[in-house]
Amino acid sequence: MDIHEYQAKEIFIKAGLPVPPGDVATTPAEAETLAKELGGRVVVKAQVHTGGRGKAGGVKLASSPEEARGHAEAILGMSINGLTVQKVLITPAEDISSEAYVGVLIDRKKQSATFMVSPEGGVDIEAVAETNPDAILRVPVDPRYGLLPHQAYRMATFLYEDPKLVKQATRVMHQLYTAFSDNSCSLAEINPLIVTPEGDVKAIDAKVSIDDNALPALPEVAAYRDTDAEPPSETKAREAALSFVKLDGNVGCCVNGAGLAMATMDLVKYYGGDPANFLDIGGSSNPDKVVAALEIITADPNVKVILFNIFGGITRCDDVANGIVEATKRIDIQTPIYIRLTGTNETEALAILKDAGFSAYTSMDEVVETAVQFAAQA
Amino acid sequence: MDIHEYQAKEIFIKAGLPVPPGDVATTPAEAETLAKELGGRVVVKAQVHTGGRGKAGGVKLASSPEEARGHAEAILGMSINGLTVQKVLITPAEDISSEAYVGVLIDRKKQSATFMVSPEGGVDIEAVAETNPDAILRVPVDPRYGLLPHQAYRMATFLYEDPKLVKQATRVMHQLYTAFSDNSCSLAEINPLIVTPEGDVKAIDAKVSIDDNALPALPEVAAYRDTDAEPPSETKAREAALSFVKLDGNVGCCVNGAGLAMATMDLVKYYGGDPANFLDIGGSSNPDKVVAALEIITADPNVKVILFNIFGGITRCDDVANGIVEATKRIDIQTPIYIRLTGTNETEALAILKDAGFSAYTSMDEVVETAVQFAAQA
Amino acid sequence: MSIFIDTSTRLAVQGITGRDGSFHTQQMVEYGTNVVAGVTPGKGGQSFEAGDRSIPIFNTMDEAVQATGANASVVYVPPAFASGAIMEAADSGVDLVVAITEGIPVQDMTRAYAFVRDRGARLLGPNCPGLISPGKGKVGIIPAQITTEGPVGVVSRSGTLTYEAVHQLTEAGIGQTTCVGIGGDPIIGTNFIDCLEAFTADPDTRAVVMIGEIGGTDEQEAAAWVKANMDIPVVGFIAGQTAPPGRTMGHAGAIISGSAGTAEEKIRVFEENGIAVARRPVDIRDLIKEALGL
Amino acid sequence: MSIFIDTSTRLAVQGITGRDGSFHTQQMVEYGTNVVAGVTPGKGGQSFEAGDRSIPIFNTMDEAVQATGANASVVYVPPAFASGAIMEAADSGVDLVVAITEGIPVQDMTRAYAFVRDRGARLLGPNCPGLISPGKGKVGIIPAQITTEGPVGVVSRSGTLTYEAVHQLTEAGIGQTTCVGIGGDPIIGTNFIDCLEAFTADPDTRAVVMIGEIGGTDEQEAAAWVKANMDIPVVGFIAGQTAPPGRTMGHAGAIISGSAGTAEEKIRVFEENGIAVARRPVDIRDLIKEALGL
Repeated sequence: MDIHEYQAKEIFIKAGLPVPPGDVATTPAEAETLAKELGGRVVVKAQVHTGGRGKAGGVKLASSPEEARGHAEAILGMSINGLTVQKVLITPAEDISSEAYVGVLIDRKKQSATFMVSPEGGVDIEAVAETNPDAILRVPVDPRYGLLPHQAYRMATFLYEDPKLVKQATRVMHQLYTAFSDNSCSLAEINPLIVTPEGDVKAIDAKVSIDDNALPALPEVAAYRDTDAEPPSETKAREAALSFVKLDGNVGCCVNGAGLAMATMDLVKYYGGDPANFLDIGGSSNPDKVVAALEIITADPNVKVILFNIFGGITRCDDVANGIVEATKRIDIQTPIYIRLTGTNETEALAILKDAGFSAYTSMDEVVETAVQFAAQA
Repeated sequence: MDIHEYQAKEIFIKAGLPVPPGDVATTPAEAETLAKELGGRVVVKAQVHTGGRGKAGGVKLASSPEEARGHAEAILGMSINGLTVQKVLITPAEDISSEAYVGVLIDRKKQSATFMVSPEGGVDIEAVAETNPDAILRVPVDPRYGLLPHQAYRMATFLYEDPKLVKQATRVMHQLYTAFSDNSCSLAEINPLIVTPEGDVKAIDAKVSIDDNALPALPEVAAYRDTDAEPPSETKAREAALSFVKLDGNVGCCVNGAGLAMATMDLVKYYGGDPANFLDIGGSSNPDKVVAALEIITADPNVKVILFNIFGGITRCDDVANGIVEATKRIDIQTPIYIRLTGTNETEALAILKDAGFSAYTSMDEVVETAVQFAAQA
Repeated sequence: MSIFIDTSTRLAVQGITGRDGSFHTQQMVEYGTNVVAGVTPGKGGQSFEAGDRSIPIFNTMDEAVQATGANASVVYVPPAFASGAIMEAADSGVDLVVAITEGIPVQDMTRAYAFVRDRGARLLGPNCPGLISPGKGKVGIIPAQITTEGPVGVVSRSGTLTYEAVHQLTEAGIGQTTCVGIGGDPIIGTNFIDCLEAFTADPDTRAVVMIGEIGGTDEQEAAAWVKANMDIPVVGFIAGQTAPPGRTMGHAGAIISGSAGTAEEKIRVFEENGIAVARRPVDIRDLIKEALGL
Repeated sequence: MSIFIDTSTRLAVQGITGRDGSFHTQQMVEYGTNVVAGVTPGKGGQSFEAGDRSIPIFNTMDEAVQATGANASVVYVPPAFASGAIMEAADSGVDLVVAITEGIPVQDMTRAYAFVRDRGARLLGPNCPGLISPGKGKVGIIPAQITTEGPVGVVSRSGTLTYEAVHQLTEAGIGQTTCVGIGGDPIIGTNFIDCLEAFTADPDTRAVVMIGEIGGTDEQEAAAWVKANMDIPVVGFIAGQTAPPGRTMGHAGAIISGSAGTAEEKIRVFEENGIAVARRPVDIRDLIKEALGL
């Protein structure tokens, strides 16, 4: 789960990181008040779950509270990468001597949390990785020991020479790791970590993603979820414990298992169609999930046909069949449904569907090709 | 550092352990007030750093606030194992269905923290270990992983069969380990952990020792130190960073290194004398330490002779020599001093002592035998 | 032959009394897997009936191993307790721990996996379907009826997509030595190369199907390993050609970050290293036929 | 020969610019120890002058090892940073870490020692005087002038008591292969048995002096090991016959708890296992003379 910059800053402050003050505003008037309280120059920053805010005009410097109000007026309601800005962060404008990058993420290869630090901060770290890989130091953290003092120190000396900055940066590494561990982050990033002309190290931007699997155990962090910042279909899918990603095509897909779901989308494309979504109804499925899946898919006006592709392992085909039958009783589905079911309890499932007047396929290619053809003609 | 039961309870409460309420009183009137507030029957418990309180009459049950006042009157000022009781803990009297023992300590052999649990609680666990070793389960905790859920569960099932009690006890294990780790304990013990007739698991006694080496990093815990509860000579020794243990003999010993200090005491005994103390002036000694050491030793009226035995490694003999010269300038020492110095900077040290009019030995046996003979004649 | 499990496998089921654990224990026993113990804290002393078998239930893995000589375990416990169950299994001395549970917090897994390695056990998963050695036994949830004995090793990051591929092989009369689902989480205990190594050491495996997906670079590393170490043919498939970048496609590990981890890139590296790549799941069957000269 | 260190030892000094670190670096260099690097965070690039040697100082152990090929380190840093320094040393790839620092929190040490073991290095100490191989080199703080080359191995939990014993041996013309102080803390990296094993494997060591003290049962276990594994004579000494129970005698580990760990008990077990026990430090010399037939 991505959280907003202002929320990430709260997490950082709890971990002791040197974060400048600031607060969030939802109206231009609030922005002006906050700017007045902070005094001096401020930055008005759009709070949206997407990169490229700066380029889109979502980050503005204001020399006065009035100017801050004006910027907030322009930024609030702005659409960045399809997401509407509903909050702005007002924070003091810092003078900057140098910018560095510090991030922690889960590294699949090292099977552990790994730091990435670079003296080239304030820019896209992926770009640095491609153009100047030696400017990035990677330090894996052994989960049995956590971040060790000499690792933190080594990263700090990679960023700075001045012992006073090294000392501050060493502390920053430990604090960032604390924030990362205590909040089950999949990513915690400071970009940039700046040095002010006075020689203070400060984290002036904060980016944090939380491991979805950890949210049940972290109610305070889970409360950071901003459903206004995501499409309603994804909110609904999440609440039904479905994995769902909206796409632009017209073939609605409902599959069990992520790999098979992707392969189904790929096959739709292979046969000349366009998938309307990725949707994994998951393991241990129950009929309610299928109902929710159908509601989400049919809410998309682009969808011309619904394609079920179910291969039963932990998911039992009869559950899915019951779900389809149940769903068609509860909601009025005009869109034709093409069903392919095979695997665990396949026989029972086919019987249920037959009783309810559905016809079902057992070949994946056959069902996909037929559905795509129908969508093309519809 | 040993802390009082009521302080240990504070630590336990912070870690979430099920500890009954209660508070500490220094006067009988306070004890009565606290008993009134708690209501019902209470226990009045002497707060001293020694075992055997119960046998000594330092733990009493009171049915009324008035009775609590009376018990407090009797217990406050009482001497238990040479220590005067200055505080009593007032806590509700719990009905007890069963008593267990749960403790964590540092196990030298396992090189880690180790739990000891036994369904035979409320008694001396050392005695259980000797008479019925099978009634004790030992579970070492890998410092890389901390206490693991299955270890906590296994210990809980060793104590109880009823799943409801097992669940509570599993939680207790985790909480006790948290208390142990967060406070750098060398020992954290619940004896007894009781089950009430209602089926609640509660920690009704708390014993905690803190690793002295960790105190500089734990100011809140260090503040638990109760200097009233230890002899003034030990307070002074600690403040001067000396290791000191008072004994009953008349040969004051001042040695560098714990092993050599013990061997010197043993040699005093071997030659028919009796050591007045163990005193290790430690590594990296400086003259101030020697001054403090002499002040502590000469404050003991039993001491007839002072014996220095210094073998220089990290301690430089010239520092010790300077310290002795300095000390004899600062304080008036009537007791004769026998000095043996050898090792690092021995030549410089002997020169310093010679200049100051001292004579020094280089053989340990010679100096000890001479000092003991002097003490016998004095 | 087979990899990781065989007829000497003595399986303990952790979470045997839960919905999934009980259902799949029935299935495993039916298939002939030697399920010797169940573990559910608080239910020790009870037993689990599966067909004509009565499987004793224990409170802990230690007790299960001591009483039954279990040498492998499969984990069906809920995500909040699963990493603890995995460590418990490794601590009890079993050689193989298969973790089916989905939704285990990733940082819990980094610790649990380090623990399993320290104890010298093999972890498969989590969030995986387990494995099946047709005719010998199965551990996990792969539906046995889609498999049959034969010369093909199958390894996959996906669950149901594996079933699809295996099903089509079986329908074409091509059996499997072992089918392994390694799981789609960022932190997994057994990776492609571990399985490829095992298949290479198995004289009965004459071809391998390797099914990958977007995200990470495990497939690329496995492809390089194939080229350097394997003589038998490998057929590949990559799911997620239509997946948009930056979005998690169900599996926590299935996300294209930056330019790395796209299906195109993985397919390119597969082909570069001599792995025939199937465009559709059904093509896997045909490429294997070709590879085996059938 | 010698144990743990020899003329191929290339030593890095952690905390070289501190009071103790600088003093003892001078001493070590004077004695001929090959001190190749110093480490003090923030002082990288400077150098430390010792006699006619100019020893480069580095910010980190990694840099020190890379630049100088150091294969051992000695830790003189203050207690709050010492466990971190020990882990840094082990992580840098040196084989031997000698920790002189006194006062390291015990729970820090349980973690640090686990780390050193994981990295496959040997830790000596902490809170120990280090070791000296007369004529070859010394690591730590044992005063070199009291030692001389010869056939006796010395291992001890104590610092200055060891000097006492070694001094008397040397005065009697009996030299040492290596003198090792293992330290008196509850958690130490190298114990009696580790040293006895090494002495047993050293053909030049023809007798061993083992100096123990009250607390714990390490001496008892070592005694059993001696009986089972050693052919050369071992002379023992135990300090603390006059120590009262339940009081810590300077060393965190020197405390008699319950009936275990008394000097009487240790002396009894020594004698039971064929170890001649000296009653006074000076008797050590005489018993060794006897054992060597001098």
